[in-house]
This record gives sequence, structure tokens and C-alpha cells, in this order.
Amino acid sequence: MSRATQHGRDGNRPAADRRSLLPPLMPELGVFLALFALTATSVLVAFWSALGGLAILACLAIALVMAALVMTFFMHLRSAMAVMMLAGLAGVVWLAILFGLTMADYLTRPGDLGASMQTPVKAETKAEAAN
Amino acid sequence: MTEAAAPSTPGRAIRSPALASHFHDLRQQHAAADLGLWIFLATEILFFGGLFAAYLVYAVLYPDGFLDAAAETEIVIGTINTALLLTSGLTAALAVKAAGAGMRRSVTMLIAVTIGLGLVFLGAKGYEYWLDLDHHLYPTSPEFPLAAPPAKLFWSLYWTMTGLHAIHILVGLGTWGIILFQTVRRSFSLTDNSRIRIAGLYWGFVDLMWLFIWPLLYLMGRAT
Amino acid sequence: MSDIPYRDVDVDGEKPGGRLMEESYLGERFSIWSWLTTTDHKRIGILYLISTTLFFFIGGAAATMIRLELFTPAGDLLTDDGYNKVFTLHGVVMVWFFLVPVIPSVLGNFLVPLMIGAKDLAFPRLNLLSWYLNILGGTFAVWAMLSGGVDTGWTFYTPYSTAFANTHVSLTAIGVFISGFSTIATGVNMIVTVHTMRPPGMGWFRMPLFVWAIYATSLIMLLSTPVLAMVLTLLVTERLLGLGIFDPNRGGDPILFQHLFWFYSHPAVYIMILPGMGVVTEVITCFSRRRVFGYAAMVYALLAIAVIGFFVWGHHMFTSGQSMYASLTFSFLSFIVAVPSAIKVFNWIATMYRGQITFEASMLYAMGFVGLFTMGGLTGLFLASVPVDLHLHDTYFVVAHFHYIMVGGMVSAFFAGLHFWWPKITGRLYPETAAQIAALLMFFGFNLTFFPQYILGNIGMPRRYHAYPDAFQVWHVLSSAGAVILAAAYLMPLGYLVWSLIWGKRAPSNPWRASGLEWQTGSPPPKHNFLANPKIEGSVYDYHPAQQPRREPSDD
Amino acid sequence: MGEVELVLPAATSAAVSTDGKLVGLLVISGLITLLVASLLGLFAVRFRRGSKAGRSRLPNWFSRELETVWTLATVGLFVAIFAWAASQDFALAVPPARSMEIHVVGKQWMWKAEHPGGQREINELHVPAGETIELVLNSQDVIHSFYVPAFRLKQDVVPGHTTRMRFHTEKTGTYRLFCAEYCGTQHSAMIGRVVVMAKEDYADWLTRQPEGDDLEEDGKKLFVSKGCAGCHYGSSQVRAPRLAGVYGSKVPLSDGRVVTADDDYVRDSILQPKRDVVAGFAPIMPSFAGALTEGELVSLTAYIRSLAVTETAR
Repeated sequence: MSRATQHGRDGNRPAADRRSLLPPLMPELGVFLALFALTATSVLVAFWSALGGLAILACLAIALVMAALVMTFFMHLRSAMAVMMLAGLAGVVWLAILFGLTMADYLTRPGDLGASMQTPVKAETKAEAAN
Repeated sequence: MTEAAAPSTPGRAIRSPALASHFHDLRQQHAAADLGLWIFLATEILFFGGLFAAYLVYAVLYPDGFLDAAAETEIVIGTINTALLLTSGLTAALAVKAAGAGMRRSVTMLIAVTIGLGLVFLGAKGYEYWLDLDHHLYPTSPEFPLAAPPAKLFWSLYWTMTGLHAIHILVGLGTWGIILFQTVRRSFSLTDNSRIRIAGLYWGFVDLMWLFIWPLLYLMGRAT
Repeated sequence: MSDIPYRDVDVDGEKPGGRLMEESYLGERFSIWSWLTTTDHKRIGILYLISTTLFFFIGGAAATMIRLELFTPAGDLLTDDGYNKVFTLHGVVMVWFFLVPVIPSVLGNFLVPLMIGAKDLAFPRLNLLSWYLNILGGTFAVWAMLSGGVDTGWTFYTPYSTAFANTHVSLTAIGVFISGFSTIATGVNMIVTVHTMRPPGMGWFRMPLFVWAIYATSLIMLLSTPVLAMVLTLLVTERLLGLGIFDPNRGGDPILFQHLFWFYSHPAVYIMILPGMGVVTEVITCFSRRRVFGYAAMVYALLAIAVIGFFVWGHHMFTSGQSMYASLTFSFLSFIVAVPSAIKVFNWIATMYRGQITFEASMLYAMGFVGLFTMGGLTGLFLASVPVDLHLHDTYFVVAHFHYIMVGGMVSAFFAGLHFWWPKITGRLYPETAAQIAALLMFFGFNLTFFPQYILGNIGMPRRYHAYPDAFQVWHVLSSAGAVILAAAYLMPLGYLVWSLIWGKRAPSNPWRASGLEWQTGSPPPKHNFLANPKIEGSVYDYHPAQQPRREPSDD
Repeated sequence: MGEVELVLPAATSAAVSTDGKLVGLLVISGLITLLVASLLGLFAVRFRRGSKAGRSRLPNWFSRELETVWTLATVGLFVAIFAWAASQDFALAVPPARSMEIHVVGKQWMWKAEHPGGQREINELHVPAGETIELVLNSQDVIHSFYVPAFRLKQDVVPGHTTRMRFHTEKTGTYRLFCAEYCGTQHSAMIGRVVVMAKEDYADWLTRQPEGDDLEEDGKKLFVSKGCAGCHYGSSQVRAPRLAGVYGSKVPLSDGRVVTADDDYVRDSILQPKRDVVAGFAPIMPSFAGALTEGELVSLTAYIRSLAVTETAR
């Protein structure tokens, strides 16, 4: 393909603008800084929050916010068609079905969950087998 | 989405060599490509979702075992990698933006930086794997240091999650590599062709998955 | 048997397509290479037809060996290992390389763009890739079989598959994994095509129900297949890399494998049956000369099955030690998912009411589908209710149940569709009487094969048994006898359809005077589907009295 | 040989009520199938092309109403069947006042049962009639499923889990036992029989069994031979908790939790001793996973259970 036709098609902007080093940085740069701040917050929460073992839940909540930012700005969901949001949403909803109904089994089993799991015994003595 | 097929598009687009013969116009073609990739990403969410479901079940069954096991991961490398991926997410998003504006030089540079960051990520990952193996943190290792059996479940999930994620990074880097080559060769139109947007979406997804893998594998069990 | 109407009559304003063979997608530049590199959805449909037929006969050969072995109570024909490998092969090949791809990838590929008036699917190269992936996956599976086989059953239950089976589990799992990519590629293609490629005038509620069925199927494919891919990945990493997460010795839970597996595999049942429902709707409306009864209800029923189908997987696990509360929830939802299926059955029957019914082979298959699917569906209620399932689970009752759905339903529907669109696909008419005989023979052979299995299940014959108590023999003999008839009936179409390719009469563009857009173009269609834009007018299934002679002019 | 079998004997109370459901479902689905088939046949004949039947158009409201009616009717029918079937689950879920526990271990490819008195059998299970019996099921390798068609019951036997199967025997006789979950090469040989005997006959059968030590005695021997007594017995040097009176009591753990020492706890403490360490003790006990068979574990647990009884008020 010839260079001329290519340039003809590369948008309607003036040539000088097209040759500039970077596209407009906002809002991506702002979002990026927010993501960095959230990353730092997440680390702080994980190490020094009073939540103990449950700190991971707070970290996951932060991760959800970060994911929303990435989807909206880095993946341009803002300007996408409704059906594309629907596609992404379907993935999340179906994930919820998978988690929800699987846990519906595990969380309603009688007794302490982890304790009811046992290690099966593999080795068996000859005498036992012959019995 | 019939609107996409409405015959009211400027003639410029119809004549583009980027337009495949079975599409009516570029708008329809771009809508198809974007929707196709979003649907693919939904399947990717469910692919990793199977793994996350397994993690959820075992974390609920063995909360203590998982907290203890997670404390052994290399959090510094993990966090540096998070930062690297977020930065590459920024450059990828800007590359998509630049491509929409037809800024070829800018696209070339931004993709190159994205690839560079991805390679550093993989390098760090490799170093981390080397450290893990050095600490016998592989479930089949006879000197596996953690006593409780669920620790092996956690470390199986660790290797599987990070491994599959690394494969996705590799695929992304390959895609970026080809596109970079084509951009430099000027073999496709930046504005008429959707491949940079598609690659950007995919890279965004790879970012996204890491945002969940990172807390689950690295931030677990750090509270003192 | 019946007089065949409209054979030689063409639609008003006949399009110029059908007359010139060199313009058709078949004749244009014939070479093997041009077929292997084609991106034409119609040619890819044919490639899929060839490959699925091949896999069907591989799976069928395994089925024949199973039935021969079970003729006598003792395990005499095959060794126990041999038997286990044969039924595994039968399951793996039939499920992933025949039932899942057959209608979406053969008929769907060929017809969806034609039916909505598009030139091709949205991603033609992806479409070709999907066929190659399917072939590659199938090659892995068949390679596994040739190099010693695999004996886990198609369900790959852990820990047997991970820690105990010494057969080619990984190879087979990789094959299925690859075919999953093929399924996803097809699903993406169909959904994107339906969303973005419809020409003006082809609104959502103007689409034929076959397209809706493929759309709903694609939704399931996309949302379930990735979880299968993950569970197979975990299986293979556990076997090959020691990264076990189902290993009980590490506190792993084999039941988790079943949850993840059935999250795919129950919806996969609907992947296999929904396209069949679409085909049957097209056929019944055409040969009843009636608008479909309750179009909107049919659409919502398809979508409801697609969605609710994801909430019922736990009914495969009532005996596994799953919590009772979860079991009851899954049981309730399983009863609910039966409702839209029942609605569809009633609608098909109501469509025939006050019709002008003729009995071409496709119509016979379609009517067989309605009856057999009803029986398969109703026996599903037995398995959905917990106490009854505790008795019938993993017995021949289950085997009979899903064969009524898969074979009585899906395979019948596939043959209905294959005969219905054969003139469109090949440009040739098949011999009607032979086809009608084959359809009846298939119905008879099928029932003789599988009805006794309901009884066997009820008296306690477990699945996957190589030898069995003498008291069960009578029913097994009946079943095996039926299988012989069924096998013969399956070979018949292979004979007369191939015969028709060479000696069959040339087909006009609309031999059935059907209403779909695909009949507005030549038989076979030209390379780019339509030479002129198809006319999208009236409502879908507009079987108008003006297009056909009827006795009561007041009708419609 | 070769007799035709159509009806299964119903040997448990569950079998009787399951049969009720089964017959009910058969009647309902038979009627629906008949309805569908006869409508198909009727319409096919009456509305065949060229027949004289009237074909005036149906009014629109009619089809809408009809659609609503059969949708609601189907929902109603299916929910009713569900409720009817589910009622049996709730009835079964109530644990009986007292039951007789028999331990069953599934392994490739046999069933091994151990009676409370220590009597053992392979691929056979003798039970008294008129009793509520609870099978405690463990697997040594892969998933099996304990299936007695005459009981209308099956229960998967899953490695890593202890599953239970409860039934009330009603009718004496000899019934088939199958493994219903595919378990490998000789899956179809993993069969046996269940003999339901009159109570007197069962008692008689028990006495005629070869000298099986009873579970507790067995466990006591193992307690010494496997080295447990070295630490867990009064005079030992290493600090380890005494086990007398432990069973059934609340045990405080080092991480602050308090658990009840039941069968599962005892079993886990043997196999994964580091998981639930008793408060005040160091986690020094080695795991006995692999050193004990499933049967030996059952015996050890029984012995530890017996210590509770002897030490507390009897």
C-alpha cells in the first residue's frame, strides 16, 4: 500500500499534529495515577490494617475499583456500544452463578467445612488386603 | 444493532482497502470486531473464573492454611509487576488513542514501550519463579517447606494462575510485536483497521486479571 | 407415499442464481486447496459436514461394539479395559466431535448468513480456523485412541482421571480443550453475525427461529466452554505437572471437579438440543404450511432454556454427598428448566393444528423428534427429583434418558435439517421414498434400542458395566437387536444422499416453497449468497395462501 | 438363570416411598406422552394436505390465552411434583433416635464392611431386618458408589470425605450390591450382595463369624503397636495430651478455637496432626497418613471413643 494513500486515510488532523510524539494524555494519565494510588493503598491495607485475615476482602474491593477504572478508561468501555458492555457484564454475571451455586453446596454442608475433609489412606498392608 | 448496517456511511469508508467484502461499511466492520473481542473477553473471564472458583472454595475450607501459604510468595516482585502492568496498560491505552488519531510515530513508540514493559514483567516473573523453586515452593518438591496439606493446594493454584497469566502476556506480546512490525512497515491503515484497538482491549484484559491475581496470591496473609 | 407438492414450481420472480452451476459456491474454481483454504461459510459448513459424519461413524462403531459386548451377560467380546476404552471413546467423540458441533457448525454455518440475508459470517477466517481446531482436537482424541485409548469415561472424574488412570487421559483432555476453542470461535462468530450483519428490515423478531436457536446455543457455548477449558487444564496440570488441586491427599475435593465440570456439561446438553429445536421449528412450519404458533413464546423459551440451563448442574450430583439444601435447590431449578421445553412441544403441536400437513422425510424426522424429545424430557423429571434419582442415578435409566434427548432428539433433528436443506446445499433432490423408509426405520430402531434401557435402569443395571447379572439379559438382547436396526438405518442416508449427488434430480431454488430467505437464492447458492438483495417482506413464516393451493380460500 | 426381571423388591422403607414417587411420575409422564403422541397423530391425520377438515384462522387472543394456560399449567404441575418429591428428602433428613453403624470401605475393586463387633466381610453385607442402619462410607482410592437397587438408594463414596447412608430395613432377603460410580478396570466386578436377615438370624450369624477382634480391642493393640502409646500414655516422656475422656469433649486449640472431639477430629488429628494442635502442646506429632489403613483408622477411632466411656460416668 502506498504511503500517499495511507496518509490520506490517517484522519483529518493536520500533519504537524499527527507527527507529535504523544496523543493527549488525559484522562488516561489521571486514571493511571489513581490506579497507582490504589495499588499503594491496597498494600497498606494488606500489611497494616486491623482486619487481620479479612484484609484480603478489602484488597479485593480495591481491586474491583481498579478493574472498573481499567475497563472504563484503558479499555474504552466508556465509548463502547451497549451490547459490548452487556457482553462483559454477562461474563461477570455468569461468574457469579458459578461462585454462588458452588458455594451454595459448600456453605450448607453440615459441620465444620475444612475439618470434615480428610486425607484418605492410600497404603494398605498385605495382611489387610488378604483379609 | 441493525443501525450499524444502515446505508448512510460516507463513501470514504466504503472505499477503504481495509473493508472486507462481506461488510457493508467500516462502521459495521469495526462494530463486529469490537463486539467479537468483548465476547471473547467474557469467555476469558469465565476461563479464569473456574480457577478463581477453586481458590474461593479452598480459601473458605482452609482459611488458615491459605493465609500461611500465601505469606511465602514474593510480594516485592509481585507488587513491582503490578506497577509494570499498570504502566503498560497506560501506554497501550494511549497507543489505541494515537492510532485513532493516525499518529504513526506515536503509535510505534507507545507499542514499543508496552512491549518493553511486558518483557520486564516476564523477566521479573522468571526471577520470581527461580526464587520460588529455590525455596522448594513447588507442590511436588520433597522439601516443600509448609506442613499443612492445604498449602500445596495454594501453591498449585499459584503456579497455575501465574503460569496461565504469563501465557496470556506472551500471546499479548506476540500480538503487539506483529502489530509493531506492521506499523513500522506501514502495511495497514491506523484509522480504518481495528487491530490496534483489538490488541489494546486484550492487553487491558490481561491487566485486569492481574489486578485480581495479585491480591489473592500476594496480599493474602500479610497482616501482622 | 405422499404426493410431494411444489417440486417443480419456483417462487415468483425467480432469482437467476440456481440456473448457472459455475456461479454456485460449489462449482467455482474447484480444487482441494481451494476447499481447504476457503473462507466461504457454505464451504466451511460442508467441511464440517464431512468431519462430523466421519466422527459420527467412529463413535457409532464404538457404540456397535458396546452393544455387541452387552449381548451376553459375561464379558466375552472385549476385555474389561477394552470395554472401558470403547465407551469412553464413544462418549468423547459423540459429545465433543459430533453432537456439539453438528448442527451449529454444519447447518448453522451454512444457513445463518443466508437466513438473515448476509454475505458471510462476521469473521470468515476465524470460521475456517474453528474447523481446523475441531479437526486438530479430534485428531488428538483419535490419536489417544489409536495409541492405547483412554478409560476414564467422558466425564473424566477425579481422582480416577488424575491419579489412577494409566491411559492417555492428558492427550484426550488436550484434544477436547482444543475443540473447545473451536466451539468458542463458532459461538463468537454466530453472535457477532446476528448482532451486526442483519440488513435493514431483518429485525430481531423477524429472524427465523433457527437463527434464534443458534443464537441461544452460542450464548451457552461462550459462557460454559471456558469453564470446561479450565477444568481440563487443571486436570492436565495435575497429571503432568503435579499441580494438583483435586487431590484428596492435599485436602483437595474431588467434588469440586464435578461442580466445575457440570457447570459446563449440563449447559452443554442444551448446546446439543437447542439447535435441533430450531431445525424442527423450520421443518414443522414448512410442512404444515402454517405460521409458527406463538413465535414470541418460542423465542423466550429458547432464551429461558439457555439461561436457566446454567442453574441446574447440581442434579448430576445428588448422590455425591453434596449438601441436601443445594440438592433441593438444584432439583427445583431443574423442574423449572423443563417448563420452557414443554412450552416448545405444545407450540409445535399447535402449529400443526389446522395445517396442510405433508409427510416428507424431514417432517417425519421432526415429528419423531417431538415425540422422542417429550419422552426424554419427561424422564428427566424422574432424575430431577432427588429421592427417585438416588435410585436411578448412574443406571441405564440415565443412559436411556439422555439418548432420547441426544439421539432421538438431536440426531433426528439433524437428519430433518439435512434432508430439508439438502436441495439447497447440494442443488440435488434426494429420493423421497428411500428417505421416508430410513426415517421410519430409525424411529423404530431407536425405540427398540433405548426403551428397554429405561426398564434396565429401573431394575438396577448400573452404567459402564462390562458384565452384568443374567437376569438383565433379555432387555440387553432387545436393546442390541434395536441397535442393529438403528445402524442399518443410519447407513441408508449415507447411501442415498451420496447417490443423489451424482444421479439426483437438480433442485429448483425453492423445492418446498418454504418462506425463509435462504430459499430466495439459487440451489446451490452463488458464492456471495445472493445475486440481488433478498426481499425481506411480511412476517417470518409467512406461509401465504397465494403461494400455495389450498382448499379453503378463507384461510389466513 | 435368564429369568425376566421387571419389578424390584422393596427392602427398605425408603424403597417403598420412592416407589410411590416413581409410579406417580410414571403415570403423569405416561399421560403426557400419550397426550402428545395422540395429538401428533390426530393432527397428522386430520390436517393432512387436502383433507376436508375446517381450517379457518384462529383468533389472536385465543393463541395468547392458550399459551398462558399451558405455561401456567406446566409450572404448576412441575412445582407440585417437586414439592411432593422433596417432602421425602425432608423426612429422610431427620436423624433417627438410634441406629446401628457399620463401617464400609470402598477400594478398587471391592467393598469391605466392618460390623460394630469387629466382624468383617468383603463384598457382602449382613444386616438385621427392622433396624435403622447407618453406613459410614470411606474410599481408599477413587470415587465409588454404594448402590443397592432393592433399597432404592445409592451413595457415592468419595476419597477425602466420610459419607453416610441411612436406611431402615424392612424385608428379609438377598439383594444385589453394585458399585455405581465408574472406578476403573474392574468396575463391573465390584459387586456383591446385601443380606437382610431376621434379627435372631443376624445375631446368630454374628456369632458364627471368625473371631474378629472387636473394633476397640483392635484399636487398643494398634495404639501400642503403631507407637501412639509412646507419647499419649501416662508414663511417657514426650509431652502429649492424654486421651482418656477426650472423646466427645470440647478441646481448646492453640489458635484459640474450641472444637468438639468427634470421629472426624480424631481421624484428622492422626492424619494431619499439625492442623488442630491442642492448646498448651507443641506441634510435634508426625502424620500417620500412609502408615495406617482405612480399617486401622476406624479401629483406632473406636478405641479412643471407648476411652471416653470408661473414664467418664458409666
